[in-house]
Amino acid sequence: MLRVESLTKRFYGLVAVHELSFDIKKGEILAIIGPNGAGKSTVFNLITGTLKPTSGRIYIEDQEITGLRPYKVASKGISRTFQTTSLFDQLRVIDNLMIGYKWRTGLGFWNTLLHTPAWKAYQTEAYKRSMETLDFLGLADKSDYFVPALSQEEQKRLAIGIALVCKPRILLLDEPTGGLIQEETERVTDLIRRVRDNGTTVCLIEHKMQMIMGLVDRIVVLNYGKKIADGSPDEVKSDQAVIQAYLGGEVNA
Amino acid sequence: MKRLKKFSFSLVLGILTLAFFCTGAWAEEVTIGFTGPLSGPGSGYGRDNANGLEMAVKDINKAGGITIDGTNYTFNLKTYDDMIDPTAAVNNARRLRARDGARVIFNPVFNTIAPLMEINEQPGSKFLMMAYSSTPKIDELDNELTASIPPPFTAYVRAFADIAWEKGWRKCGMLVTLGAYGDEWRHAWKHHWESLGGEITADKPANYYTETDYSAQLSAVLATNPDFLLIGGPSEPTGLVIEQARNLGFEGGFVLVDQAKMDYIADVVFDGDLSLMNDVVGIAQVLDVPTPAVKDFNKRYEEKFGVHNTFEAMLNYSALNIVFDAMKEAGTVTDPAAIKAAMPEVLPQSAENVPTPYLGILETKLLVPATTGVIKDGEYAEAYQYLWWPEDEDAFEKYKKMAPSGIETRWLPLEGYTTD
Amino acid sequence: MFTKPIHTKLLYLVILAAALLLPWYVPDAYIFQIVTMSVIFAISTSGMNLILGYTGQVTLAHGAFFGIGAYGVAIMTKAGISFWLALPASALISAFIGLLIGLPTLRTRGAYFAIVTLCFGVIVWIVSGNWIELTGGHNGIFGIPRPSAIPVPFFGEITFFTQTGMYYLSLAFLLIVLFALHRLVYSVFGLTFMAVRNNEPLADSVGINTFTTKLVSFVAGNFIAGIAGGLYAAIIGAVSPTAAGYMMTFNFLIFVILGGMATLSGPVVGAFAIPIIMEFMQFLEDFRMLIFGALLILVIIYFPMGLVGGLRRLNEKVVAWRQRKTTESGHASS
Amino acid sequence: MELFLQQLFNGIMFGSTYAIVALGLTLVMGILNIPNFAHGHLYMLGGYCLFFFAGTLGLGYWAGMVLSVAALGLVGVLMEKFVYRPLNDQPHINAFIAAVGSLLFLESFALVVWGPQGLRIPNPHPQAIELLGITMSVQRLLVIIGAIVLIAGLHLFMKKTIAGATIEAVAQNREGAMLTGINVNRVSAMTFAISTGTAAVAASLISPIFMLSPSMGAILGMKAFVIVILGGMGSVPGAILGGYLLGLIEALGGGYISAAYKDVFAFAALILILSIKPTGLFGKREV
Repeated sequence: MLRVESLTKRFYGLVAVHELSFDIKKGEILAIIGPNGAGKSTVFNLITGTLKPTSGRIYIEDQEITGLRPYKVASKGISRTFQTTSLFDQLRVIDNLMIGYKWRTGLGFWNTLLHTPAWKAYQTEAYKRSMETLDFLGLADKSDYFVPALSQEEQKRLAIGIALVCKPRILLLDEPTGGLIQEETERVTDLIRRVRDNGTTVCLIEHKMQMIMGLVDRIVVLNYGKKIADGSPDEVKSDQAVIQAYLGGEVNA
Repeated sequence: MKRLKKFSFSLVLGILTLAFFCTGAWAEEVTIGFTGPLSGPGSGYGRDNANGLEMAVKDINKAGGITIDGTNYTFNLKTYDDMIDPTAAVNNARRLRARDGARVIFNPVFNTIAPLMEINEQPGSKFLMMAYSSTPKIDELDNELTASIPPPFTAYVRAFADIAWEKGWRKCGMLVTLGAYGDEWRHAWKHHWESLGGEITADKPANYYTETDYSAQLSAVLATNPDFLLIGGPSEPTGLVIEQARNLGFEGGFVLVDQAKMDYIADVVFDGDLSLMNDVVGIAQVLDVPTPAVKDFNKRYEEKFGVHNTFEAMLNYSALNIVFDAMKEAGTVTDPAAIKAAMPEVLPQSAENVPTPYLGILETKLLVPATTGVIKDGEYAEAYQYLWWPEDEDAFEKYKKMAPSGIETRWLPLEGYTTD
Repeated sequence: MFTKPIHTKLLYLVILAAALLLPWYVPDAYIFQIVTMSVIFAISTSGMNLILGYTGQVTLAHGAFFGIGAYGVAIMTKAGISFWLALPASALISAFIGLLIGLPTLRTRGAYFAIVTLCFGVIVWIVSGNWIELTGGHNGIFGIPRPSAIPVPFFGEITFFTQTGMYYLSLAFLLIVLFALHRLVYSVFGLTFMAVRNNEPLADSVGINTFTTKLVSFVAGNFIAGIAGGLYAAIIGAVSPTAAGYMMTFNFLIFVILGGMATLSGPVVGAFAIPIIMEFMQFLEDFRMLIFGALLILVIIYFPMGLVGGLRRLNEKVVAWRQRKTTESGHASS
Repeated sequence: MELFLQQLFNGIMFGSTYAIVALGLTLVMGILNIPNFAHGHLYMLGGYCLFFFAGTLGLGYWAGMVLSVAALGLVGVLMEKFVYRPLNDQPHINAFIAAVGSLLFLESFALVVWGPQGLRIPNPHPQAIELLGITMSVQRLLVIIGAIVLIAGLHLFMKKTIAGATIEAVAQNREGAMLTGINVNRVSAMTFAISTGTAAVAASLISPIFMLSPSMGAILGMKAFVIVILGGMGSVPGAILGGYLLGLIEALGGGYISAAYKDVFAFAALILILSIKPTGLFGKREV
């Protein structure tokens, strides 16, 4: 579904991602793991257009999206979340979601100003879809809350919701459970599973191995910007290169 | 407590009644309005104007005000700051008219005079616009309730050119201020000087309001070897231009546009030292008009305000006196149209009463000589008053008799402004 | 989803009625003048608020666009074009120049954008003072004709020679502008402005073209400034470079910030409150700007959200506190 | 040729003033993130302080200059503490409003105390030197030399002293500096004092050539702002280079280009440059 071909990114001579190729298959949950500084977030930034690759190509269903601006990439059906929970924290919960849905609608300057019938339809549609998503996230009763009034876990869910509201084909999650305790992590994991079950392909970056092992279908392991392993959780767990990269540490944990 | 209040109230009432019967007439206070720049750039100029008005109000009150039909009127001056902002000027004028009851309002900047002339003829809130503005643009606005106080600046253009030509100067380098006034001056001077047969070697304007160093422009202008420089804007920076030109080795003459005052520059910039100001032509120093009225005004003015006396102050002083006389003549202090209509009746003013007597009025222009002076050999050497409105010799002789004596009077009719 | 509580609506209704009936109870021409000017400034300030408050782009060229509108109307009406044509045309010119300037300058952010727009403002100011053939130089353009009368069936016609006529003219435009802004701001489209202000990278990643959003906001804001400028020209009757000067921008900025950024009522409150306070301070004479400067600093320190913003923040805090309380009790019971 | 050399000299002299003023401004803007739009008015106040100490009190030019710098340093400390520090956690635009308030305050303060008419500080060095056919007054030479000395001194201070090092540390990472035990507030106050002090030096050097007026700082302040943004906020070399560049452009241009439009060219160039390089010539690159 999403294909990355020999992607390379250099920052001032420093190679962050080197000749990376992998693909994400429709309907799966893929995890990208690797030690700190392995270039995981950079890969996300390259896919979504936040950074421009030095070389290499990115395709979604055979359509090239290399180097497109982030908002263009989003409109191809690729949504993402950020490592640090990134929300519109000056706005209400429902507003956050409606912003996320906007590009799907024709809510432009003129029809907003003139309140055209199309505007009305779109606006209702955006609201309906946002409420649906809130229901899905379990935040429906908090739609009028301001973001700072939410708990950390709720904020994490909302961040996923913002990415999810526009019904993306692929959802890229950057550490969706970072900073959460065990119980909260499980709830978010459950949410991610339900997202996949609803038909959205998921790709995530995560550190919590235990969570990944139980959740994902496939793992891509990066080290120093290079792919060192690609396979099912069990295959990866027993891969020598991976164990070496982690110094035998976390993988077994 | 309540009784005390009642008591004091009746006491005040009693005193007031007593006062009324003793004077035998109502004493009323009439407000004269002023709005102009009292802070920010141009505030020095604004204050010169307002100070002249303040002197006039003080003097008329000291003389017991004016009496019309048995009613005695005294005056007070209300000044508001508009920072040359049209919005503020209109607000101030509305306030002066509506709150303070002013029927006569002074303003010294064309940018604010123009919007005021949009509202001074509105029914129900009419006022007489006393405009201290020398630009002929003011004549483009058709407005009955306006009188302009200074001579049109073109009168000075003619007068200064007359003297410069007489001195044998031919090549002129120009370094005048930017701005409405400077632009008009430059244009008019260029036109006139070239029509006389003179030459403009360079025209490098500079913004006198925002800049302090003119050596760049000066170096460029002086490289063309002019006989004299036409310079000027506000007095202080004009002084700096003279200093910097002399420092660059320039030994020719200067003609100062009428905004810059040579005596002010000499005193404020050069601390009274005239050595750098040789061959300067411009508006005469205040004391070049050798009448007792000027001497007296000058002395009292500098005592009262602690700043240098200027023609702005004296012209405003004299103009306000026209208003007082016209009120008396018209028999009203509230009808601006009647006051304006009475002005020709009270002119000319006498040189004994006011420092710069007005000799007549031509539609909206109050007629006053353009007084021009020259500094030579370290002293104020020559001074002339130019009459710019007499249309023929007879008229000139007539007005010459009215004008202050003791200073050479010249005739230089100005096209479009002549009368008998 | 974007509705206001009933008591707020009532308050607005009362204010609207008070505004419409003003000519019947205004004490004198002086107050009338200040109010009318405040209405015009409120229009312009609302436009600035769209750019600065809602979209978070600190524009310091607003006075310039106000000036472009003012000169536009002045030049066109002097050339004999009807005011009713000249006003929208000038606003469009203002918006178009905004587009041309926005295209390169909106690439910069924060303080850089502020200074670039300030520079543009200064350029407009200088050009308006020196392009004598077009703008009349520093003398400006004066004797601008009043708007021609509008014929009304069965009623005669509405004229614009009196203060009342001028007032209603400006008020009508203020209401139209506020109505339009209300539609924009309280909509999904309007949310994108706030999204850009609040979190540009996130907005970008959820499919919002942040550059276009900023540009639309900038152009629309400048269109509004152009309208206000055009009205100013017609009402003051003379336009000089002051109308395009950076002090005009600073005034608008002060109105927006002290009134309350990113609220529709804030700029209006600011545009009314500050000039009125300034007029009250006239008695201070020489000390007026001294005290005003100090006051400005104090107010910005103690009311950083402005007048309306302060009230709103208070309201939000109460709401958030209530929400948290219900959340907590909800947790406790489950 | 002589004309060109004369203009070059004028440009360097004026560029020196711009460089010092912009230098002070770039310190507070880059290091403290304070858009101190009132910087030009502090320069104006420096000039009036010199007038007060050297003229009114008659203490002489050099003593007056030292006292003026000290007085302005104190004003800087007070301003940082009472105006800008309370605004630390608020949006920059609020600090900008406070700056506008400050400049209104300072300008009317000068107006109330010293009046609107121009004031003259007696020129301590009225002599002139002729060299290569150009005229240089001693005071103008002094401006150029003074600027060089000040820039060199400031450079040594920043690089060789601990106080200077702490300023750099705060500039690079405010939170980090706080964690290592640097008193950030004190550094802020010190930076501000240096910034206002340099403005007083500039005013003291140049005001004997010109006249003092309450609004003399407005345009200079704006130009300094433009220089700082052009050079990149917080960039010291950017400010110095930008200052000299603007001085030279104005002097050489003032003789040749239209005086009315010369600022238009300068500001248009800035818009153009920032459109291409959105963080200035020497600015930190955005990540």
